[in-house]
Amino acid sequence: MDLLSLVHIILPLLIVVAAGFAVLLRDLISCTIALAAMSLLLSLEFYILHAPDVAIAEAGVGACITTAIIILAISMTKREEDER
Amino acid sequence: MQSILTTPSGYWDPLMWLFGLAVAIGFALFIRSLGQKSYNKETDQTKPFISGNPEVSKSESHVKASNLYWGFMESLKSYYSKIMRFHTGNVNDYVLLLVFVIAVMFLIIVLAGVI
Amino acid sequence: MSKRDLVGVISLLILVGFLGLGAASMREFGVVDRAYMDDYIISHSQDEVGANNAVTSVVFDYRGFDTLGEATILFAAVVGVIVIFRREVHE
Amino acid sequence: MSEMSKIVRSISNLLLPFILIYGFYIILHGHLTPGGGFQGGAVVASGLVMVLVAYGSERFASWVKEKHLSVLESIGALGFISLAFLGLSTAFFYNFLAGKGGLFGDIPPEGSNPGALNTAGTLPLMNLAVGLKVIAGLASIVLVMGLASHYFKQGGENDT
Amino acid sequence: MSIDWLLIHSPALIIAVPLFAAFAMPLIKKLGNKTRNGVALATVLLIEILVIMLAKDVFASGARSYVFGAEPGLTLPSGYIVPIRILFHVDGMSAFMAIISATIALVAVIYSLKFMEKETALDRYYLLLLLMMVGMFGMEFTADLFNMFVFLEVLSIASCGLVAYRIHLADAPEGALKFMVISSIGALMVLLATGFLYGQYDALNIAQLAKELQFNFIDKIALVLLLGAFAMKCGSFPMHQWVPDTYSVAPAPISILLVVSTQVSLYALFRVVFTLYGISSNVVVVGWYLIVLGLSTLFIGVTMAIPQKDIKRLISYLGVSQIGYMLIAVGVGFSLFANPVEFEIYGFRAIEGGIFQLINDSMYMGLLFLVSGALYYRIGTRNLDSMGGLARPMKVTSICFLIGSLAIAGIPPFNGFASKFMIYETVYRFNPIISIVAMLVSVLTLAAMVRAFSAAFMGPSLPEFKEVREVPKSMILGMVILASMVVFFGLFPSLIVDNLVEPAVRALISRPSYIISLLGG
Amino acid sequence: MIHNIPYLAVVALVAIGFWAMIFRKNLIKVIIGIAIIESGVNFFLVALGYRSGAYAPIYTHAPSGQMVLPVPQALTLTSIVIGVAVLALMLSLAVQIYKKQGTLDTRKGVLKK
Repeated sequence: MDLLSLVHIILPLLIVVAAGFAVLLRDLISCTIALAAMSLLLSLEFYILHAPDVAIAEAGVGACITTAIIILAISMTKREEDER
Repeated sequence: MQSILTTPSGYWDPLMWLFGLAVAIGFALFIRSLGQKSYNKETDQTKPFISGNPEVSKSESHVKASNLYWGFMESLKSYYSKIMRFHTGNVNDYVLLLVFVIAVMFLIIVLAGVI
Repeated sequence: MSKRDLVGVISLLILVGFLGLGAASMREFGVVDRAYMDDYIISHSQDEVGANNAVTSVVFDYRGFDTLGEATILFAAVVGVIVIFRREVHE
Repeated sequence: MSEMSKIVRSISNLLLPFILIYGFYIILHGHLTPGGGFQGGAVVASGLVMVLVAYGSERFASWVKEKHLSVLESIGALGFISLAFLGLSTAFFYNFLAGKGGLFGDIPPEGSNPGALNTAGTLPLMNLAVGLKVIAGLASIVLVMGLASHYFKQGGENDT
Repeated sequence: MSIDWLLIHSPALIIAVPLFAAFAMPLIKKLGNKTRNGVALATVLLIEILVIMLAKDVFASGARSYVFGAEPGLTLPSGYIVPIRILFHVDGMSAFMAIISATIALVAVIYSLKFMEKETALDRYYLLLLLMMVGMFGMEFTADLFNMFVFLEVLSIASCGLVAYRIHLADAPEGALKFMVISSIGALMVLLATGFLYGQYDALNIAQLAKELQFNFIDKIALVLLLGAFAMKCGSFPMHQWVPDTYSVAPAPISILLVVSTQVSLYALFRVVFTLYGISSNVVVVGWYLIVLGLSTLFIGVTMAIPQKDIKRLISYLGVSQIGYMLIAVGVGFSLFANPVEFEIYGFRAIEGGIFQLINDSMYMGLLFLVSGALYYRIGTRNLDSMGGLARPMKVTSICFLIGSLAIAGIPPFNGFASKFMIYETVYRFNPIISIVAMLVSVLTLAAMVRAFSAAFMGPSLPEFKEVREVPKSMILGMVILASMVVFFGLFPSLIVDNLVEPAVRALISRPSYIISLLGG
Repeated sequence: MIHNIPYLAVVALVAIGFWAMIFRKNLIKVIIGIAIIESGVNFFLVALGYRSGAYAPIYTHAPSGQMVLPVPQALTLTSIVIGVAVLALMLSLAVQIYKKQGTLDTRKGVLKK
């Protein structure tokens, strides 16, 4: 098992962990940060999969614009999730 | 004729049906014309008589939509209480039902070939 | 745990199980056994379209119509957001 | 969104030109290097979002109007679809400039090479049009939402 | 610009011209309100003419393909066996659906001219309406799975913007958000299925995929995802709850376009079932799945309609139940697909009934929604409890409502009867119980419509509606167009079935000719 | 099996997204769930186009040889932009719902039955 295939195993796991945090955390701002981290990791993974076009798009759109929009929306509503 | 719709065991002709309807209406009008002619408007004949009580106002005598079919709703109360509880209007449930249907279809369609 | 949660968990598990089985029985990751369409693009895009970037030639030439749809979607979304946040609603 | 501290503002001033240059490079070299209209547009728009966050939406709105952005977006979209229409003598989306010589009509040599800007027919023009459209679109989404949050903070019950 | 040239390029032009008009709308706004309305109306009229020309040609001389970015007719690159570019394939069924979409869009624009007059930002309203039309035509014409996903998203985003258009209403954002969540998750399921199929066969073209499909495990997973997503988008039983939420908050002209957009999703479902998978799938299981979905949709839709207090919710639930008829009819036809003898006797007729029901449904549902919009325009409420005695001031409206309710309940001689008659009879041969349930549902539909009619139009004229007058002329025109079509289709059903429905059904069920005309022999 | 880990990660992402959409009562969480599913599907498409030992499909720097498949990358580009458009629309609707109803709880909607 060479380094590249190890990366192909570790990065997806990290992405899944980040997604899990984005769902499980109670504070919505933390969720957004986790989502942005997931986007960045995904963009790294795209780069490793030899898709530089998609990596640039994901980094620009997923990590920046999406985060900005979600944070703007949260600033207009409530930050904490309601109790169950 | 362009109006005749043939089906595997017969046909349907709306123009013929309309003709039949016209004949039936004509017959009904004919029977009606045999009746008594001495019907006068604007007399006591046309006024409603509610066992001597004064006539209620128009907006009160109007049956509102939620009161229509009261008996129907009452007799099917057990069915409707179930079905109304099913319609929650909650986005989570909409997605849940999609996942449920997809899961059931996985079981049916994928396993249908196996078993 | 209510009945709804139980239904949700079970159907989600079934969904994930079947999708996972499908993903596991997919062709192996990194091994492309048939690629007629993509090999045509890789070998012909440079002289047909003249672009060095094969992805761009797919985006704007071979599948340019998808890109038009995508531009339309962004346009519609921007218009939708402006409509939703417009400040006066009656003339 | 209200204004942020002076440090943030000067750093964003410093960074903005680099982001813009990088974004426009990505747009213009879309047919040669990784990138294209969407990616470059997203990068430029993220630069604009940075400025919006640093200076606050009201101040940003006094420089860039939403109606100007919507006209720009419309122009970008019209340019894109017009380029597609121009190929209609053969087919919709026909790349009528490629390989004909003249502007953008060169054919790159086969195989790996640095390439020339003067290739790929309508692709660079489409990249520009889409880039304009994406910049204007994403910026106006963020601008509209930022302005809305500003009015929400002011707390007018009767205005939407 | 000869007729031939126009015909060759018309599949692309039908998409591109409204797109161009929509993109130019923010600039046209500056020329004034009259110009804006005129451009919208002219575009829709032009598209209607183009669609009718194209449909006439397709019905007369077979399907047309269009390749984007290459010489016309060159579906495959020279000397190659797989399609590379995006293809459009307009066969009888696509042309049939396109006629419905174009006609309803024309009526919607005519009706909107007065109905939406008081709202602001109307350039954006017409823009989104044109984009919605583009989405429908794209889904109908395309022969490419990913392109279908793109146009599904165009359709749902444009409709979402329009559903939320009257944002000042208390329930508008909620209805729009529910619609958007549902349609984006459906579209993502379609994309996931596309990914599964692409990974298997390295193709996105429907004909190419249909040619290579082996119906192995992964194909089955993709089939389930596609069926689930499109069944949800067309509002069949367990996933129908978004339909009344969305239809009731949308402006009336948008509600009628939403009806057509659910039918377009139904068309996509039929396309997946008949063309993409066809005989290579397990026809009996898939057919029975459609029948069970249809039956439950029928029954739940109509029973939920009866107690509704909101007139648009009532009509929407009836619309849900009408989708059930089409699912049943087509499911019966599809489950007989592997059995050519029985299929020739009544399976084909069943599908014909379902497709005829589809065009009739768009007409009378459109009529009913327009009438409810007219009521809202004059008295400003959708609540049936606060209506009454409106037949005297609004005579044309009440006659249109009567025609629509009789048609939806399947009373002769209106169009609903003709198609439902075909469905009852063919389904009775397949399984009598289904047919009996369908007839029972028809009776319940009549009951629901009688309730709505008597609550809104009958009764004494109430004092608070003294000032109510008939609605303006352009709204009347929109309603009268649909009402006269309902009557015409009911009086001459054979004309429609022979000239429109039969070519459509022949095109839908002939999977080999779809593949051959795109990929060669 | 072990080499299909990216595909399995996609399934995990879809599952997490569905989990958020079914069991989280906050509208913004539901929307985040959609974004996660979207990312998962994008990842799936790009992973399908990967060919081990190949280069990016750009002639400028790549030595001539095998390249990864370009079509899935183009599809993913389209899908990313669609994702951000949908997200913006849904978030603005959520904001309006909060303004009208004062809550983001999915159980407290006004459209019922």
